[in-house]
Amino acid sequence: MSQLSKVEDEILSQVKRFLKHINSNLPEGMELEFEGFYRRGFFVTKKRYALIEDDTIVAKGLELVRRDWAPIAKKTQRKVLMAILRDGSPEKAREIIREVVGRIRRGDVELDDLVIHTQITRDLSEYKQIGPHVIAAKRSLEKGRRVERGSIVRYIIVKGRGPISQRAFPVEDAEGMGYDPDYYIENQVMAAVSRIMSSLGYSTEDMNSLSSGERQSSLDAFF
Amino acid sequence: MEDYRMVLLDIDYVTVDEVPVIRLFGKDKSGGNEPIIAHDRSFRPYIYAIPTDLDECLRELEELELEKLEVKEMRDLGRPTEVIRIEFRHPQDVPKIRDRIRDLESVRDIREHDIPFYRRYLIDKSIVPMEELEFQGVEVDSAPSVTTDVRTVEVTGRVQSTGSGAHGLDILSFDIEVRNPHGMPDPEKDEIVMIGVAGNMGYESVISTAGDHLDFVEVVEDERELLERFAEIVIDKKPDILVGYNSDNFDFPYITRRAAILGAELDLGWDGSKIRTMRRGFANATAIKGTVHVDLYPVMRRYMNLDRYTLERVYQELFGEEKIDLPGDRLWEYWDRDELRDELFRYSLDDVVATHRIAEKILPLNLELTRLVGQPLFDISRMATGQQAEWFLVRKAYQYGELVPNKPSQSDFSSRRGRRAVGGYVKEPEKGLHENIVQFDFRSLYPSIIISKNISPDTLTDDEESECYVAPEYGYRFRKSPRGFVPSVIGEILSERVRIKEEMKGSDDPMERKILNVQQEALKRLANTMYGVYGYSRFRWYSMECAEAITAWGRDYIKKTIKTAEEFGFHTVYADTDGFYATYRG
Amino acid sequence: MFKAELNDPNILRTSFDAISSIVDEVQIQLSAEGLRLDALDRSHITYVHLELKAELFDEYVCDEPERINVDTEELMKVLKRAKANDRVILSTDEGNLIIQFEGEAVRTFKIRLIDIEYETPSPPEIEYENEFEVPFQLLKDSIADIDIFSDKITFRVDEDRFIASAEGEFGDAQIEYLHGERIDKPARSIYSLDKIKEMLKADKFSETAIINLGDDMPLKLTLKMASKEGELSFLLAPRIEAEE
Amino acid sequence: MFKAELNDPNILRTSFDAISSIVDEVQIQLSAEGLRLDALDRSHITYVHLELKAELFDEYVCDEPERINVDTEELMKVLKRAKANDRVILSTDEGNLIIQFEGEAVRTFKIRLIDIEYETPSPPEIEYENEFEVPFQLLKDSIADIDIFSDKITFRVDEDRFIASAEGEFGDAQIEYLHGERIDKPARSIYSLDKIKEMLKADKFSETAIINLGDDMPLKLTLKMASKEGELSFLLAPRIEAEE
Amino acid sequence: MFKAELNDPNILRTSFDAISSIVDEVQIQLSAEGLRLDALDRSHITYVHLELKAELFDEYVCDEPERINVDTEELMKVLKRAKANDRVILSTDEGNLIIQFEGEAVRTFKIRLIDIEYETPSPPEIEYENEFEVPFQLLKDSIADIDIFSDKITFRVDEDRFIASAEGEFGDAQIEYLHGERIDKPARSIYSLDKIKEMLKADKFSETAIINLGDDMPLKLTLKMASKEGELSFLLAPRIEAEE
Ligand SMILES: [Mg+2]
Ligand SMILES: [Mg+2]
Repeated sequence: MSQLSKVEDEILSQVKRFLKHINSNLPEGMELEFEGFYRRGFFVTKKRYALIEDDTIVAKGLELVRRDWAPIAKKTQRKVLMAILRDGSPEKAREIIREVVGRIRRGDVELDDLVIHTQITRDLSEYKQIGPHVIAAKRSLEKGRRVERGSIVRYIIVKGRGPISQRAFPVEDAEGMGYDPDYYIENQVMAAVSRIMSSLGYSTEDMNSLSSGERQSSLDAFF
Repeated sequence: MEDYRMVLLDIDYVTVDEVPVIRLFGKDKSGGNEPIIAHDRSFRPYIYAIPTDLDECLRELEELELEKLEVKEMRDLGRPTEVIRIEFRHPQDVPKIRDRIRDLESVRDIREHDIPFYRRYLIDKSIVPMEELEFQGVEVDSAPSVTTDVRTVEVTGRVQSTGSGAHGLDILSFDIEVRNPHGMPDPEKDEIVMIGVAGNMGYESVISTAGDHLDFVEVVEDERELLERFAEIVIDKKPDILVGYNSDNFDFPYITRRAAILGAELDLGWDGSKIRTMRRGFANATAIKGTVHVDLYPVMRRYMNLDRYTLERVYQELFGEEKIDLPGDRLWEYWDRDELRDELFRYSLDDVVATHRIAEKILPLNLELTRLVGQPLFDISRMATGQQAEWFLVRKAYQYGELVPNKPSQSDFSSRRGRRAVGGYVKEPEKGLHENIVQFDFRSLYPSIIISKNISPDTLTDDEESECYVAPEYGYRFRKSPRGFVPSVIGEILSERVRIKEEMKGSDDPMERKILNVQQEALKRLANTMYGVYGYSRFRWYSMECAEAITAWGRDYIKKTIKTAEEFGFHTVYADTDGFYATYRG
Repeated sequence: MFKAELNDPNILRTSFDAISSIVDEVQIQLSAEGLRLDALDRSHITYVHLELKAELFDEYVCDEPERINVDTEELMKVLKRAKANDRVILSTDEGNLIIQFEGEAVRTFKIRLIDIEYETPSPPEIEYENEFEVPFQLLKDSIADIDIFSDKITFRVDEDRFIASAEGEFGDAQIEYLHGERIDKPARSIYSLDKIKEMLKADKFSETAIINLGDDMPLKLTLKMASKEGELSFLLAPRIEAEE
Repeated sequence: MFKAELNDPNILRTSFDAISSIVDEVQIQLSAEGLRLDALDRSHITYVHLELKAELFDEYVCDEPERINVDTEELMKVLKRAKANDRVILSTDEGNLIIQFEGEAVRTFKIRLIDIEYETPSPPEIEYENEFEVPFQLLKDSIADIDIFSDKITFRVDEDRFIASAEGEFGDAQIEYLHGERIDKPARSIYSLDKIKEMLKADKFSETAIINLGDDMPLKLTLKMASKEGELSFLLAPRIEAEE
Repeated sequence: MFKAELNDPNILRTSFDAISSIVDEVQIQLSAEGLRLDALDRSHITYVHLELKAELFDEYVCDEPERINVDTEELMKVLKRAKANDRVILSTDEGNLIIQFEGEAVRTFKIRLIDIEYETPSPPEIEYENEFEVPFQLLKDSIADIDIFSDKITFRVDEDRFIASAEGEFGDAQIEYLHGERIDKPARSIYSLDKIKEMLKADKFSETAIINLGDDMPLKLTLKMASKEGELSFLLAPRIEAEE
């Protein structure tokens, strides 16, 4: 930690030196300002980046939070960002993804981590777009539970054929039903992390091999 | 003869015995919040003529029997110019005669011929709406149509601002619900079943012909009575500001039409006048004399960047919570079915409460812009930011003795539209993970470029002998002195903002700090708008040369800064217009 | 002081065409013996090694060893500007790699060198039990054949044949070639098709490719100039099938 | 058991290039007489018929009739992989059409057959009063000429000339060709330019095209192999102009 | 009445290829002496002048002067349809420019003329102190060389050499050519690379380009037909650098 502070101190003193030099040559009223120091960061394109300041992640345009993500997607994304930004290890990020994908495939994830929360904002009969949360809410109604405008529906996507919407079940009814690994891997975990990984140079193919469970090895094992 | 004080809410003019009379609508906030209409008969409209031959011009103008001629020394894009100030008897004379004046052999051009009379008054008197005015006057009997609690005062002395801004304004929001079982609401056949009203005056209610078991519902006999009750509330409460959401294009036109069909009287104006809806470009604008009507929908479109601007969406964005939503095309079913109607009542009340909350949050900034730009809140809330900046400059031009350029002709406008200045410098980010990243930003890059390089249409020159700042890439030359008009104005704005921020730091009063913060925010918005105006096709001070020079210098400064940063060991990984991120490489 | 002249720019172009699709930046080591480059791609899947001996060049001077870091994309842009009859001259100055083409006109390009910490990778130590040669063009054709059905390719070698194959959702493809070499131990491994495509951009380096293959081991592909004065080789990590 | 061998893969390629731009899936009927295909595009505007006789093939075995349904896009991907000197061998197994190219290497492709109900369309019975021949390339050029101004083309034939023309917003185009044939009854009709483009992809099938034309009738375009061992023909519905 | 015939359509095509990338619409002046065109691009950066003398044409009739306004994009679409051995015939009728290609078939195109007020620009009066000739292809190559590093190009000429150069963020490029002409006063100026690219599309007009250059003055580029019967020239405004 003291080593880290030393680097930061050196950089910040150089920042001070640089700003003093540059501002002494700028016209009156114009000033270049120091806006922040970040231990690590990556940029995807303009207006899309993530930086870490202490243990706080500053992110822009990366769709880091979507209300229909399950806890396992949010947690994995958070861990991936920390592996990259705090630990400086994209390789560790890949291992995190591989490990989560493996647990999902083995049926090794608790239901609480797979629950998707969505709020019902209108009468169920008024939804034109019948999404999974609407199907799950209707199933709750059929079971006698009260569902009205403002209710939070908690559902999971179970195994089976057919559209995802049709496989949305209230979590209260899902005990014993198997969740759909492909849905949680592709639509939740990989959706949450793939943009981040691609910004670090991992190709679509690299990410596909992670989610398929088939592994593209690296040469590291052969050195 | 008495001294009067009132917060100026709105302004217009009427004609009495062929004389234009400026009407100032205000409330005595220091006293009993009494509404006052002040009449000022002393003001006359005028325009400027730029002569080719001064004496010949005066001679030709004499023959037109104008009210008054006066030679003045002014500046036209910085150059000293003798102009003739031509005063008219009545504002309606201006459009009739100005073309004849322009066509005179001895007249090179006419200026400031299209400034509305009431705006001219605000500019020349240096008063601004939503500030307290003081003047001497004589109270006279109000005309019979004026509502009984409104006092009418004839101004006898000078009208001036006390410098005190209005706070704690009375706000009332309203919203109508229509029963339309067959498609889009049609005022010819679909009735209004509810009008909700809510405000900071301790009033939250839904007026309807049903719902008497609900404590917030006020029951009336029929739709006509519903409309008249709404009018009664507005007249009785006399809010300073009446707000709606999409009320310019829907609620007020609908109410007006239904009232006409039903024979209901809707004389909401302080002077007994009716609701009046005018066309403004592609939109409508609905005015009520004395009560400032603000439609929050266009305000929110300007203020926020959202995918949709429904009331529900805006409310969620501002307050982080969802409000009640019902499907608009099926509201009539809620009205027709007893078991659903209560929900409709709650929805209607929720609409006006939400509208009021939005108003409380967003109006302070608009009030501050009203004071800055100096035009009525009714107009400011419907103006694009570029228009706000332009009217601000018109006011400043008067103070500086600078002639206001004319708006572009249709052909000028068309040829300008195709051109666009090159934007800021962007260095595409380097992919991958970077360590030890430093972020640098220029503070007010473009405004300070305008000021430091004296970028203005009046300083732009072809003169190779002048001492000039020369723009990179394009080679445009801007004289180093004197200070250009726009740079001077922006400089004032930035200085004032710094002063206010210092004052904020020194204040212990939370309310004062809040007020000062809104003020500096308004100045910031105005300054940010100002540097873009050179590129607006319709702008009076449009100058593609100035717009291109600003961004060219912007690119030059950030590129040079990045290069210097390299010498200090900072490698830029991403840059965008006025800032960059760099890693330190020692 | 470094200076190297060559009558034929194609060698440089074909080498760096492959290298630039694998790595963004490389360190080139200049010495009296010649020009050398070792690089590992960002994801550590492909390793590339290039060696161009001093004898390859018509004129070669390097009086003290030097390491230069170059952006491969910029380098390729310049090399693509060479004409068939141009003489190409490489040199360095403070901060630039200089490439000059002498033909009808003298065209000089300076590429900014990159100031980065660069740790040269060492090649992994791998023992292979078999080695065989295939025409380079056949390898390229096999990749294009398999590309229509799959994004991965299985390479197999047995005592008689080298086989490239793939199975996809819409079809299968298989290419068999009689290699006529001694293979002691049959081998089979799966590789990413995209990664192999990157390697096979070096098609003017040599007419044949030497392949070393082992069960689930990296693919080693070696291109040697007929004159022995240059060598370009690649290592590609295998794809490991999931346990079922 | 079905097996067909051919020294020249181009015939297959050029035929299916046109067919695949007209229909996504086709049923191919395999019999002792040869290979036959009839297909109607999704919007029922273009009809295509292909016949390749057993005699066309160097070796042809089909001991019992068979119908296979093939995705034309996948088939084209494979046929494009043929080399000039490859010998091509077609066969079927349970669930696949197998295409093998024998050259320097043996390259085997299996295309999944589609399991669908398929009703073979019958060609409409149309009597034409005239028939003439034009060079295939001239037809292609006419389409490209008209393409710059219009998306539809008018074909006319009279006793001396075949004329292709169009009028557009920015200009007009007209191509006249002296056909030197007997035309009993002049004819005129309008067709979609895009649809004709699809048909004209079969440009290696024959050097000339036989055209049958009638007033507001479908265009019939027939390509016959010089050897008579194969025929590819199209019917294209006219565009009917609205009554003015 | 206007009619002009030419055995070689390439002259027209190469001229208008350059012109159409500079201006959207041109006015062509037809007279007994020939065909003439002067145009200034929308942003007033590039001026183009074309002159094709009556003698250039195999047959030329213009019994009274005429001015036609043509959309250059539409004109280019038609000219691109010419074949190598076509004879091209230009004429006008009420509202159209007619272009006919006679070859295996007769192909007639009518391009709508534009009804606009058009003020023909006059060329600026510029005195140059020097003039030299360079191979056209060398100029094109220089542009492509500089394009990899910069979007602007510096042209310099001194007593021995013509030099094209640029400095970019990632590298520099410089092309030197010994012109072997008398240059009284060295000159240097900077131009937009994109604008020069537009001019250099006329590469079949002449094998060499005549260049006039002056310090921070417009570039004048002139292409003369070997037969003297046609001339195509351009003026390009310089880019002015800011004082440092
Ligand atoms: Mg509403
Ligand atoms: Mg409502």
